[in-house]
Amino acid sequence: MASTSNTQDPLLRVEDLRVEFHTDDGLVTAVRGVDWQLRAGETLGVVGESGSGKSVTSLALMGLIPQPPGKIVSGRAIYRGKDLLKMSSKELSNIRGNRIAMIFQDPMTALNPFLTVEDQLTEVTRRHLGLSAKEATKHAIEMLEKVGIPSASKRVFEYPHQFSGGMRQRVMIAMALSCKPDILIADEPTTALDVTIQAQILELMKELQEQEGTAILMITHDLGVIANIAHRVQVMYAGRVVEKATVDELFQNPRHPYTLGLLESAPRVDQLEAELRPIPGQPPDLSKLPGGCSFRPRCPFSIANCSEVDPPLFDSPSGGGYACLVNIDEAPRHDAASQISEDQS
Amino acid sequence: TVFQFSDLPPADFTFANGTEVKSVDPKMVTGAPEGRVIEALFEGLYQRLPSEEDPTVLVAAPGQATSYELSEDKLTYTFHIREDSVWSNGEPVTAHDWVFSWQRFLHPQLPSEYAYQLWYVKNAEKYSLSKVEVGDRVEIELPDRAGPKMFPATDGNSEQHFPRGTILSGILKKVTAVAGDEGKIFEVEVKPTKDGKIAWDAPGEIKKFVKLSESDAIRNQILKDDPKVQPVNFLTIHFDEVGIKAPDDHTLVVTLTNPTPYFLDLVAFYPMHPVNRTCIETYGYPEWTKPENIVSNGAFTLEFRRIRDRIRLRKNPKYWDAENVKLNIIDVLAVQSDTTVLNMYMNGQIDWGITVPTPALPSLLKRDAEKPEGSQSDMRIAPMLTTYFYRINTTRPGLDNPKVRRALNLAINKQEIVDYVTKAGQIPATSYVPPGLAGYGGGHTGEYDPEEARRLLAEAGYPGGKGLPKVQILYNTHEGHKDIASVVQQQLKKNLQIDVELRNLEWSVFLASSRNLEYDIARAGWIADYPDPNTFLDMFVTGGENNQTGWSNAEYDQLIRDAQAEADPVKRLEMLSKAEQILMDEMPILPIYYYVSLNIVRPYVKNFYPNIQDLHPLHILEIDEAEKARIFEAEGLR
Amino acid sequence: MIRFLIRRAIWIVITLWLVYTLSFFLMLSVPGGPMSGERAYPPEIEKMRKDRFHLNDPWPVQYWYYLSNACQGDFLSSQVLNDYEVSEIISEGFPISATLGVLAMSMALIVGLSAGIISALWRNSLLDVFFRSMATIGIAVPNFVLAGLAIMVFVFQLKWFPAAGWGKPIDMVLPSICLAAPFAAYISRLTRTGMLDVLGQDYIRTAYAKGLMPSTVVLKHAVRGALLPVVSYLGPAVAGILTGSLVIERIFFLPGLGTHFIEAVTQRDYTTSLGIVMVSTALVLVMNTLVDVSYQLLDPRIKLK
Amino acid sequence: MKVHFPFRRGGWFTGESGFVRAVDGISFTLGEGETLGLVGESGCGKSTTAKAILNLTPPTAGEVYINGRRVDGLTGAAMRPYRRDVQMIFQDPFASLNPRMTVGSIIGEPIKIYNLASGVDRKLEVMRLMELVGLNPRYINRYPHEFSGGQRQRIGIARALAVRPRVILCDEPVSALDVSIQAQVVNLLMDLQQKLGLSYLFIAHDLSVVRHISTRVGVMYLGRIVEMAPAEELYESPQHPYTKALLSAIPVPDPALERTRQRVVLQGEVPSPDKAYPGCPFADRCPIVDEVICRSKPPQLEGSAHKASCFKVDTSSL
Amino acid sequence: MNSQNRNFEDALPPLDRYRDMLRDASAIQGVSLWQDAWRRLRRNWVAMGALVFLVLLSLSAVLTPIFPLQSPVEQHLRDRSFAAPNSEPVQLGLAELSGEELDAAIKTLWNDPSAFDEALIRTRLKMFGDWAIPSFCGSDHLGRDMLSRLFWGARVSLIVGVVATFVSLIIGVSYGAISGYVGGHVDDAMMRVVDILYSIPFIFIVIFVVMVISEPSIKANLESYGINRIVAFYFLIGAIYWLTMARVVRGQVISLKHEQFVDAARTIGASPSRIVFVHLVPNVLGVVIVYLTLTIPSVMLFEAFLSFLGIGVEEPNVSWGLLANEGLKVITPIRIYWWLIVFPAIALASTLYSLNFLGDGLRDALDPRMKNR
Ligand SMILES: Nc1ncnc2c1ncn2[C@@H]1O[C@H](COP(=O)(O)OP(=O)(O)OP(=O)(O)O)[C@@H](O)[C@H]1O
Ligand SMILES: Nc1ncnc2c1ncn2[C@@H]1O[C@H](COP(=O)(O)OP(=O)(O)OP(=O)(O)O)[C@@H](O)[C@H]1O
Ligand SMILES: [Mg+2]
Ligand SMILES: [Mg+2]
Repeated sequence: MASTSNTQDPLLRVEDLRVEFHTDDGLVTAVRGVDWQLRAGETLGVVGESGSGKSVTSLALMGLIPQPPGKIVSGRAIYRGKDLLKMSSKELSNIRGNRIAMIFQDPMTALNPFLTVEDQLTEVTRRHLGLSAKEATKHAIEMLEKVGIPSASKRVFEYPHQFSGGMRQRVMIAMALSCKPDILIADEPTTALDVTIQAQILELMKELQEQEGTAILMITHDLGVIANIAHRVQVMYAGRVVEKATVDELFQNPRHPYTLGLLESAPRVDQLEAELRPIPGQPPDLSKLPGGCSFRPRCPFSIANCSEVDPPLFDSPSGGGYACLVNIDEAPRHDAASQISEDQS
Repeated sequence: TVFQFSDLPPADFTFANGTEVKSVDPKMVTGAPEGRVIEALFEGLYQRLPSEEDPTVLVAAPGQATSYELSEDKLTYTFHIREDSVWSNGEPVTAHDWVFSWQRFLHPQLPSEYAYQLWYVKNAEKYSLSKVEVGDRVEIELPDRAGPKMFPATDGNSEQHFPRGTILSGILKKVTAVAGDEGKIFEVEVKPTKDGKIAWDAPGEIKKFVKLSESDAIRNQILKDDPKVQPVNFLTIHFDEVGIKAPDDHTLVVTLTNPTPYFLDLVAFYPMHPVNRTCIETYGYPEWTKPENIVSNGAFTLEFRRIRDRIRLRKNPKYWDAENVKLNIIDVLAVQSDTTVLNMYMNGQIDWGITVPTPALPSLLKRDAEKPEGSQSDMRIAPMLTTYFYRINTTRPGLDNPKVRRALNLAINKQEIVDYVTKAGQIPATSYVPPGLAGYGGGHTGEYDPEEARRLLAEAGYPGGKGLPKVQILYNTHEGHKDIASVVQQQLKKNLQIDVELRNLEWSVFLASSRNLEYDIARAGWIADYPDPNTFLDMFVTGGENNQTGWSNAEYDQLIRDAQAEADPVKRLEMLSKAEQILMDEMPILPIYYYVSLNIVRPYVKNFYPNIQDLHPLHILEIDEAEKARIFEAEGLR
Repeated sequence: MIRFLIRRAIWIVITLWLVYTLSFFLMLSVPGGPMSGERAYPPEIEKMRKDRFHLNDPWPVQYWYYLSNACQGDFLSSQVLNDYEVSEIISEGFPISATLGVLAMSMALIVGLSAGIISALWRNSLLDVFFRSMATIGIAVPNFVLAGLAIMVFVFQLKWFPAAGWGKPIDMVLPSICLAAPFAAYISRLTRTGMLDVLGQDYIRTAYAKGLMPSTVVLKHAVRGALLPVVSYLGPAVAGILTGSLVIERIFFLPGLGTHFIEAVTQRDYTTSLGIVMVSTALVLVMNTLVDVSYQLLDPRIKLK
Repeated sequence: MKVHFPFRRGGWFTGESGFVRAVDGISFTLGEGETLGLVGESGCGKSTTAKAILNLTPPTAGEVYINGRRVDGLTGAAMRPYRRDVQMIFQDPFASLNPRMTVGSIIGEPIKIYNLASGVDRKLEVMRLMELVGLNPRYINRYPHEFSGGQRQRIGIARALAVRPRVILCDEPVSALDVSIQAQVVNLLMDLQQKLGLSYLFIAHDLSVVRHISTRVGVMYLGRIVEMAPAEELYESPQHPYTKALLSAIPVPDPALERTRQRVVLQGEVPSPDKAYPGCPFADRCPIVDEVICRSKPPQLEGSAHKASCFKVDTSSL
Repeated sequence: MNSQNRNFEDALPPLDRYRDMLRDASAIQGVSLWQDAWRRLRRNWVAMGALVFLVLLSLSAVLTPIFPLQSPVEQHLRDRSFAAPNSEPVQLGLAELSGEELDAAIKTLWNDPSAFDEALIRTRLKMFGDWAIPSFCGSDHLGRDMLSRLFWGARVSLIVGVVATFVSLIIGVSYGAISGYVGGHVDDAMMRVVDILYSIPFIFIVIFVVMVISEPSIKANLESYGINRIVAFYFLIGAIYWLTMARVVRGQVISLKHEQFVDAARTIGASPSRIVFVHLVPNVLGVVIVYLTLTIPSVMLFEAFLSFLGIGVEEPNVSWGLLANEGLKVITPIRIYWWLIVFPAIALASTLYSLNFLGDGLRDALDPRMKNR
């Protein structure tokens, strides 16, 4: 992928985003002070474990956090000079689906089963582009053809359940791209799909990005997908960004023990590793975070200081950042595996 | 059309009639609600109207007959039919209408439930019940009826009472019992007809008949054994033999078996009202009763009927006394619930309700009492010729002892029941026949006397109630019956230490149980059919259908029989009094109280008088519009 | 679809026959008959009167006689209201009950749906709490008590409506409200849970993410899904309305099928009660079929078989 | 082996009926201490194969032998001793444990059923198993919902081990787990295999994991095994076009490699098994399809050598 | 077949190692889903209030005879007919009775109490003597104490609700479980039957059936089997309320049947009965309980409805439905004896209200979806 990332002004700048949920089990801080930028035409990948706050971050930008129980405690998300988080719902709805579009993980449930595909596609363009019914339908068919749905002019009048999973995800993409948005947020768009279909969808997204120049925020927990599509990557853990880097940098020279753990624990299809090195322990419970670095209990590099300081994001020489007190290339690695059985509670 | 609202104009007078009338055909019905409607539609020979002197007393007034003569032997009535009376279809009303109507009324194939009211007429009972003897003149109907709705003749009974099939007349020669006495073959010498008259003296042809009402198996057997036997719809005594004759258009001669002092009341009774022959023969039953078909001779015509909602009556302009009929449109509502009746009454939707909910009674009475002096009250309460009583199953051990029965009677505080349960001024009953029948002394039970009751019970061998089997009081499902029964239960328990159980049954089950003597004590009520003690007393003769107590007393039976044959009214009533005293001594029944009529009537309704038979002719009623406006104004009604 | 309807028709016929047979024999096993009156008659008369309705025949004969007539749509004449055929009673009563039922049903739907939707949208708001308490009261109070209280308040205190009777449209207001109340309550509960369920669905989030106005999202995307439980409740609701109208018609003196049925049963009017049972069963069956069909119309995923 | 699920559509009299060919004639053997990986897209019949082996879903046709004894079609008591030898662990760590039983009784249930130990001994045995799979034995009285996904999967493994099986059928044991946890479970499974000499039938759709754990790998497509080979061979030189496409579709966590990788992107969707394909079921999506040759069904694979079920690939040269 | 895998013995440490640990283990008790649900329910104060109310109500229904209430059947025609709520002191008038007379009086005043009730009544007489709670709720047309009738009515109403629901539970659960578990054609046929029954307007049939069982000969027949009318009544109502239960249970069983833990149980060789009773039933129970709390109200309403039609509970038994119906009859525009309708209505409504709230609370507490939200 040609490196289109340059130093132009960011399209979207997120600063100190912090989101809380008031649940039965107590206060859950799902996102704890996240900063990042998204530039036009680039793909920013977000990886992290389940529950690390990836989806919540993106939903917060779209103003889709269910309130209650959720609450955006602080933060700014500057898009074209305006803070998305402070916009009135009217302003926001003019941007949603128009300038910033989103696709979701599960194409099976993200489409309304009661409405035809045509209905769901045209309502976006009619709302944002003010197309007439006829134009909108024509546009919808064009979009479907673009995402590669055969005999689109016929299938557009069918219901979602008549489409297979991969096709539904294409419909979602078509819907998201209908108004030629600046930003496309893709929240694990391929997790629910088979690998062969995943490959199709990823190809499609890359193709469309090249054509339209859309910036993509790609959320996934599959490092392979990141390697395939992203230009820059940030790794999230327990509601924080623990490392950000360009994609090459991240895979070649991970600076955060969690990133390293992720890379070491995933087997690769292209080579046979002697042994997998799992990250010991369990992902943290966000309502009962330990003091200090939240990765410390699972970290093979932890030092005494780790339980006191929650490390800030240090700049890395390559322009990225990482939130760790130790230099993992040099630090000694202790065997955390024996802790497993003791730590579970 | 789903939304179907009627746009009927408002009626002049609306009343709640209790239940839906089962039919407007006088032949088909027995109930009081039906009576109110039929009385308005049809008019009999005589009618019962409030008397001039005392409007609470009903007297027989000329109706369709202007006058009558009674023969010396008190057996033959000759009625003179009004000449100016016409049916609503314009046909004149003649004596033949009665002959037709009463023949239809008695017709053996489907006699009216009330047919027995006409059995005082010579041979009427025989005709009705198809009782024939060898030598009788008989009529036979062949199964060749025609009509708009031809039912197969084997149907036994067609809904098509008239027109009839071919009628043969003849003299019964022989009756052969076959199939072990189950089936009968009738041999009849059928007489020829000459000039529309039957030649009784001419020689006839012997024919054999079997009735279609025999069971199929027997009849088929008979028909197979002897192909000459003819199946017929019915075979009964010839109607010429029945004491109902119309010598000319305006004379009706009725011959009775026994002197019957209340016969005039009977002919004023609604089942005896005439029906129009043309109408019935054109449409048949039930079509003729439809508002668009019906022909009537009363003060009102039937304009509209909606089932279990309303019957709309309209003044009959052809009625002979039409100028004295004040109301133009009357709505008869089939409201069942007391509470609804009162709600509608208070809301100005009805002008007359035939009953009120008991809980509201005291307040209603109080309301009337608080009205200014001299103003008409809403509640019109009057004693009625109706008794509330308990039947006792005299075949049950314990209860078969008259002393026990008397003890039960004395232990019931009837005053308490009328004061606290029925509350409308009902009179505690000390006899079976209610007071109010002129010249009748009647029998008498003792007054409430728990002491005496205990003594009697001990005498009967159950001191302190010990040894007496548990007694069950059976009543049909009704709030009032339940309350009375539970009061009685408590009183018997308190006074005699008798254990009493209550059991309610739904109406028709209740009837079946009483009839089959499947009870210990059962609630009952009897409404006089005519103002004479006989209507109460003749039911307790041995084996009477309405006896239902298993009680039998030869002396009583004899007295009733003698009284029926007695021509002297005074002597007759004495005999009946004596009979009642026997009844009251033996106590197969426990009289509880005499009913009162509980009409609630708006004060602006004129000419509404309470009376012991609770009869309120509609054609004399009148609305005082000014008064009505005033009252509605005062109560804020529309 | 056609095949579904044909299959359904066959089932309806079978069900009707079963119901007919069951009711017929239940009725036969109840002693007392339409002919019993307070006074007893001579046996000859009794027999003649019973013969008219074949009541003296052995039961297979009776059953066959009645069933074969019923199959031709003839329920014969009423055994108590002698002047009428059962079909006349039904055709007079049905429009009245239908009017009442349709009014009550539409009222229940309108009130129930709007209350439910409002409750769900403003969850835990004062309005929601209010609607929910009303709904619980609606479900918890027997409708005859409700009717009695309503008469006191609306008829005698406020003098808005007539106490009872049938004729003008205004007569139907109070009865249909009383009849509708429990159903409105139930529907509002169903709608509320349905709505909350749907609002939590992914596709609603999608709709918001598309930038649609909240009103569009609710009306176009959410309501339809929330309607499904309500639609499937309509079948039982029709049966319930039939049941409820027994009470309401009685209290408000409406000459509908409910009144006729209660009267017919208590008076042992076999023919009429059978006729009405058949009509109501058929009605419920047809309604259930309609519900299934409309379910399919609402939810394209459902294929009827 | 074949497993067909009959289904019916339409009316009583006129309905069409047919079969879901979930598993359509596959054969394989599994040796002592061996791990056979089974991969394929969703719905291709992997789980059904496992269930059929255990007779949870009776196979329509075919035979299952264990230690040379034919066991398919056995039910109830006859099946019991055999069940002890073959156990299964399931995909969903949330759904495969009865939420109303304690961990102790879940793991102890098979012990109870086979009367292997009772009373305190059973508890001790359970604790021993818990320790074996890396769970804290003190949590014997806890309920499944009090454990995380990886731990629950361990509970499932302990339950399977309780009867001392020789074979464990693993139906996607890690696909519901987070990447970081996956490795824990995979390591545990491999560990146990070494210690206890178990054989695995390892089902997954993640080819990377399969490669890591398996000695031999079979690739399934639409109820058939289209290629079967020792793991190394299969990944290094895939023969069947489907295998090739599958392998190339898997993104590798290496951006440099990703940029240069030659990818075979399959067209079309994963087909459904309720249609009967007269010819090669893969023909629709096959990049090297030949209209003529592929019109009939390619042969089923048997034996243990590297073979691909495709007309266009010459397997004899392998 | 050689099934013992010898490798295990080599790999596993000796059992005795764990004996100490076992003691620790018993200190760590997990929280079962039931406890979890109970904890959640306890936090829902509305549902808890409803539960407390219902428990108290049931207790008081069982113990009614021991409360110093007036007789529910004794009439005071003269002095207390339609008496408004008041606090005039009341004596039972049993003070000077003893022996047989007392027995007889108890029989009359409490209308042949069962042995259990009689024991309670005697205890009550010992405890409170002749004193009885005044007519705080007024009295009816026959002067019977409303408060006492409400208490005694609670018994019948609750029993009707509970017994009938129980009957429906038994029929519904077994029917639904069999249908769901066996599946296939059996399931098809069984659900067809349910569909048919669903389409029958039951009220019509019920009215017939009530009449049949009220018929003396049939009633006597039933009584010879120890079934009196009211029991038959419970069964009847239960027998028509099982349909939904059967559907609910069937749906649950079918979905559970395909759950992996059932497959897992089959894999380890659990017998079908073990699968049903150990694995399926406890998991179905939650839904069933929720549904029960919703069935009881509808059954009670149905009883009230039948009482309205005059074919429900019969005197001298009282039920709330019967009382409400009696109350309805005395609201006339001319005079409203409000206490006769208001108190039964409140009793009925608050009970049904509580049951509804409890049902809602239970659903929230038991529904795992709610948990994850
Ligand atoms: N509606 C909500 N109510 C309560 N907590 C929530 C809600 N939505 C998210 N959370 C919490 O916020 C945290 C972050 O969730 P998020 O969905 O962002 O995770 P994720 O990184 O997207 O994980 P996944 O990979 O599983 O999608 C989780 O711990 C979750 O429990
Ligand atoms: N009980 C059943 N009845 C009918 N069809 C079934 C049944 N079980 C499975 N199938 C069908 O058989 C096919 C194979 O299913 P199976 O579960 O074996 O697939 P799989 O390879 O395990 O897929 P996944 O990766 O999604 O688990 C699927 O199309 C499925 O729909
Ligand atoms: Mg997410
Ligand atoms: Mg599977």
